[in-house]
Amino acid sequence: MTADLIGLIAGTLLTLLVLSYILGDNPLYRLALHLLVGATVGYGVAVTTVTVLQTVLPALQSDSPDRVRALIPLVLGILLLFKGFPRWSAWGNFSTALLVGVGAAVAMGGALVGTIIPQTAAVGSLNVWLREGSAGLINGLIVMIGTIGALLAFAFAVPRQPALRRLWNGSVGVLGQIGRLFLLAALGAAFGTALTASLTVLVGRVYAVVTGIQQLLTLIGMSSG
Amino acid sequence: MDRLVKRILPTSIAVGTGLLVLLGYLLPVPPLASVRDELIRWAVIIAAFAFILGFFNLLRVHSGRARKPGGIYSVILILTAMTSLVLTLAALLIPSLRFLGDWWFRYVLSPLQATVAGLIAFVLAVAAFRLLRHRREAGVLVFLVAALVVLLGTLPLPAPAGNWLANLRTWWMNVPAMAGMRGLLIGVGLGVLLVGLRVLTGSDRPYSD
Amino acid sequence: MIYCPKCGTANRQGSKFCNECGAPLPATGLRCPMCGAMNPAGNLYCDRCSARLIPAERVPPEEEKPERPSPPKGISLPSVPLGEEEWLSELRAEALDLAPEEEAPGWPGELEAPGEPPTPEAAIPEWLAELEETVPEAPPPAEKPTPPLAGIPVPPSGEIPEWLRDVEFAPPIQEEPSAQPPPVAEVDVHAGMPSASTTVPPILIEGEEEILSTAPAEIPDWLKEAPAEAPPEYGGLVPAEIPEWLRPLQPREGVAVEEEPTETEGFLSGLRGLLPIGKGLDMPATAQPLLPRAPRPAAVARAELLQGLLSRPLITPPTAEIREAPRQSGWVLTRFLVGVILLAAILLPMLVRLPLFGPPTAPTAEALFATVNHLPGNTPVLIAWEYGPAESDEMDRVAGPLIEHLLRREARLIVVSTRMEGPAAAEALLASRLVDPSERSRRIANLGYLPGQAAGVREALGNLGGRTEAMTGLPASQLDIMADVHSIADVGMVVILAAQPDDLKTWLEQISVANPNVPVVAGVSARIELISTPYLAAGQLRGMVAGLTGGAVYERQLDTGWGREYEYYLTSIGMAQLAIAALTVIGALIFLVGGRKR
Amino acid sequence: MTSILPWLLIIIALGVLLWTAIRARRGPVPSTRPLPAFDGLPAELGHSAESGAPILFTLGSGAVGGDRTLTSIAALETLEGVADAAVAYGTPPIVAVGDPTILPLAEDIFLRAWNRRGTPERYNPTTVQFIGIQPTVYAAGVADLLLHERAHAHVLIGSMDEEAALVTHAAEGRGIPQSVAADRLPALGAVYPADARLAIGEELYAGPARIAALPRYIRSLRAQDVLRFLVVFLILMKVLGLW
Repeated sequence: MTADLIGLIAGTLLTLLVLSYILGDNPLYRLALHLLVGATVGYGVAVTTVTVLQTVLPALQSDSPDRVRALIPLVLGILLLFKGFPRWSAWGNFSTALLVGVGAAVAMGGALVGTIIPQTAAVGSLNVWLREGSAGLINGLIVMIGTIGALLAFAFAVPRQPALRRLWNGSVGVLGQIGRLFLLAALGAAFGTALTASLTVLVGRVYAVVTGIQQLLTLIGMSSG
Repeated sequence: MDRLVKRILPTSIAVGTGLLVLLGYLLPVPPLASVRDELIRWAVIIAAFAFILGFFNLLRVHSGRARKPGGIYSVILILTAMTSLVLTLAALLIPSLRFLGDWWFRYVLSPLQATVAGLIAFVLAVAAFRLLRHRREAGVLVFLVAALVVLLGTLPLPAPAGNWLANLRTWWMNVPAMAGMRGLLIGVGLGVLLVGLRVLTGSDRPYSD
Repeated sequence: MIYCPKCGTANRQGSKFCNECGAPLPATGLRCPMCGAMNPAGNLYCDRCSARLIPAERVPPEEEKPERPSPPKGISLPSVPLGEEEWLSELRAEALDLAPEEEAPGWPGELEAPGEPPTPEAAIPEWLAELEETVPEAPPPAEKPTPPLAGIPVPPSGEIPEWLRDVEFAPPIQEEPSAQPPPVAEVDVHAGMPSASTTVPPILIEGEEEILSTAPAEIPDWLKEAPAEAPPEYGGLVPAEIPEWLRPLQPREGVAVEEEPTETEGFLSGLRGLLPIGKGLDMPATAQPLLPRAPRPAAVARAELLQGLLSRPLITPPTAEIREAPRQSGWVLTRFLVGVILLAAILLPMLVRLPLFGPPTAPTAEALFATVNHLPGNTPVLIAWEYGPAESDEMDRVAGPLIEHLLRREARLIVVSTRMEGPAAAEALLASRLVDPSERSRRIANLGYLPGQAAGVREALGNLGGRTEAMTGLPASQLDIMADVHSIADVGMVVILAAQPDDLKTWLEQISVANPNVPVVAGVSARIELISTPYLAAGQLRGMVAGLTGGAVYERQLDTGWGREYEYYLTSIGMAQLAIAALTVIGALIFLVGGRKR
Repeated sequence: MTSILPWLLIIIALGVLLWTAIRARRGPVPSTRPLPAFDGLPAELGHSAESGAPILFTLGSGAVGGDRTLTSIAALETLEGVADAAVAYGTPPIVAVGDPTILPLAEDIFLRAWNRRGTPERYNPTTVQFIGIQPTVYAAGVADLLLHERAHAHVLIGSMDEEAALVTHAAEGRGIPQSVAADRLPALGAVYPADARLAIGEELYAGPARIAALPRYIRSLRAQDVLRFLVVFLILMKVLGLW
């Protein structure tokens, strides 16, 4: 009970401190912020450490193949710690190299298999549009033009020969301009959704403060009366 | 030797592992797929060690800042980090002490994190107010309309205006915004693809000189 | 490496046009140290005065390394040969007419006078001037050679006084007299880390005897070779003119003479005291015999002072304060007002009841409710708990009713998360929604945190039984609610609670591979509704609760005690949204009418 | 068809890279369009050297080793593009990273830069700062840096979401000029209204080409453009039912 009471007070107080940023940056907010940074980092280090231990240690105790499989990353991980010392930093290159290599492949795989191809297919899937009849067809066409335009809006190359450049500006350029509008439509929507989502959180916090104070008051009332 | 350690070996590691993992994605047949997952698991374990690096970097930076004016915050940060580390470790390793970690998470970590996340709403509101101050292209109007439609479309306003707005919002989400989003996603995909190729062909070596 | 005169891009040797901006590139080559004529790269003798361009023992760089990336990546710093020759030639020029006034007292003056690499103060204006007329394409510093102190690696060529070279270009220096000085570019690119980390560069000037010993070898050099440039002034440079502070450093007769390199090739062959290109590098070897008798204390004092000046950081940050841009007009005010209005809009509904909004509508949520309603009892349901405290204020109200509904349907909840804080966040909500805590072990298994994104998910889906319960620490296989659940194949339904697009995508992809026919539903943040709807349309998702609105609708259908809270929330959010919409429009009008400030 | 498409894209990309590499020898290459977000950077660097206040780089929280690796790599390469000059001018930037795996890579950039300068001992281990793990916390931490450290300019390049608004807000309040390059929709939506030179989506991946301007970067932009048109072609084929 008391632990929860203290917690309630602490939580409400901290929330208030952070909320004070809305009225302007101030020492109380900074205090809360530094508390937060410290807390999250400590928490994160603890959780990752324990998770790794839980995954690696059993494997280390087990027999040969698993042990090797656990040992290599362990060694590379320890090598990575050399990055902390400029003199020996180079020994960590193996570990960073593996991270970069694997990460690059993961990202590429995701981009190819998960984004480029499915999205491309989705844009041009005529049959899906037709499910919703003529309206669907129109929407589908709009999406297609918008997507192509947005893609071309990013084109980096610019031909240098005047004639070519004129042609380019006439075709790719114009489509790009249209595409840019669609990009902004998406950005605006993203802005709106982000605002809605974070508003929900903000309201939640204000609500938490109000209820917290209410609870405290009732508790005080009980203790006094 | 020097070159070997600093350049050749790392490059071959990066390229080799990268190609293996990529193969695992492009033809996910049993041996390749499992190799891919194994390598990814390694990457996860190595990344965990990076947390230790990060932790010490944080301590170094803030112990340095602690001596400067306003250093009190850095001191607080270091102390909190230590506390959090100890409490969480205790909670995770010793079941009987779990309540400590839970308390810390529930009454300190959660409210703070959530409230900072809530601040985003505020800064976005300020940005919305000043939208036309900085952006003077015609497109900004599209952005403005989009933001308003999405914002008001979620409101359970009384019919008919409510329904009309809600439908408009749905359409906006599924057609114009969708088009822009897809263009963006595909484009980013292409960018990723090419940086990836540079890395996997060893022409970019962020991990060595 | 050729640097584009227009945009400064580093182009590979021999290209005719710039890779970046297509501008034609100058046929760069070596500038003749004697007559200053530009010679095509690879020339051995100057076309105009046929003076030797490249010392006999030095291979022209482009032959050593045909494929060289630009030494200093990025804002490409001046091309090496040009930079070197230019400031050196001007160094010689200055040296001539400035030598006399070295008599003048006052250290700084003396230091800068003999055209030694300008001190930062002298350096900055040069590129600053460039920066002013920066065109987007042109990274300014690319165009002018910046004096070495401003940080351009200058090749270790003999012309620079030895003591200066120690200060400047420590790593490139090679101890072997025979060894050829590597072109700096190469040092930068390859030796970059290795060389420096292995050969610890001499601390700026260790021990003054280095100066004392080396200076005599060098200073006279440029004084003596002056005639080669302009005979008339020779008179002005007789040793008598050597500034008083240099005199103690003057070599004794004989030593210096045998010191002087004698040119063996070219039409200058036989002449002495020519600029010993690259020769100067063998300083350490020749240094020993040169040690003069115990230096006079005065000399030592001066040398130390000289060191002091030289060993100062290359660029002393100017005292200029950062440009603390005047807070844009009314920034603080705007910020404050928006904040107050926002808070007011949020608080109002909590204080007074505003019957402002009709009941929320969310068809997808209703559909999902129906789906869950038909769930047979005791079904194992895998829950991907992809949100932490940062999102829990929204997501708890999205997930809450869904979880409670599942619990009412007597489902067994198996919780996993690829988020570090996921499991803890899950516990918090489950505790609030689970009526009877003693039920927990029979209803819920929290299998904790899955590191490794997609790979972690894949692994977990394949082997749920192999994990451990996060709260009790028991292996999942020993939990009775996991008795018949070993992998995704044994799961009756999957619920994805996602606040980030990637999480939803990852889970859907992995599940569609692992077990395509298990029904998947989702509770998502309003933020990713846009990204989630396509999955719903494609049928990958059987149902979805999106945002607080969806949660409220679900809650109303389920009719738990939480309705009131949702009402508060919705009204507050509604008010806040209206307020922000109004602010946006007002702001737009203000700035449209008022025009851009500043 | 769908299964060979990835290979097709990769092979074509490689082909273009090779072709442009050969072609780069002779004849001009079409220029790439300017990107204000990056093109202003060298000048800012000079001004920062002048004022003695560093530029603050926000590299986002995309873990290296995860599926956001390459965004962070592109950001790092852009940073490397300015590292040499920044080090030469004696005002190395402050680099704020949001994921520990980016930390060693970012530190290496400056180690190397100082080594190239020949003064490795001047490398300062607090140039790169690990701010926090959780994205929102990271953003708030960077915002605090911007508000209370001497920063001449702010460059946000990397993988973030709407929390980026916290950072740009702080920079705006401080009146610090800033460039923002983001590739994720939420971040873009959140920072678009801010007072910043913006690089949208894949423009982020053009950063190295605009800053470091190494031929290989420019070549890969070429390839990117070729693939772009290939994708457009694929879309049209799909519409016509040919795929």
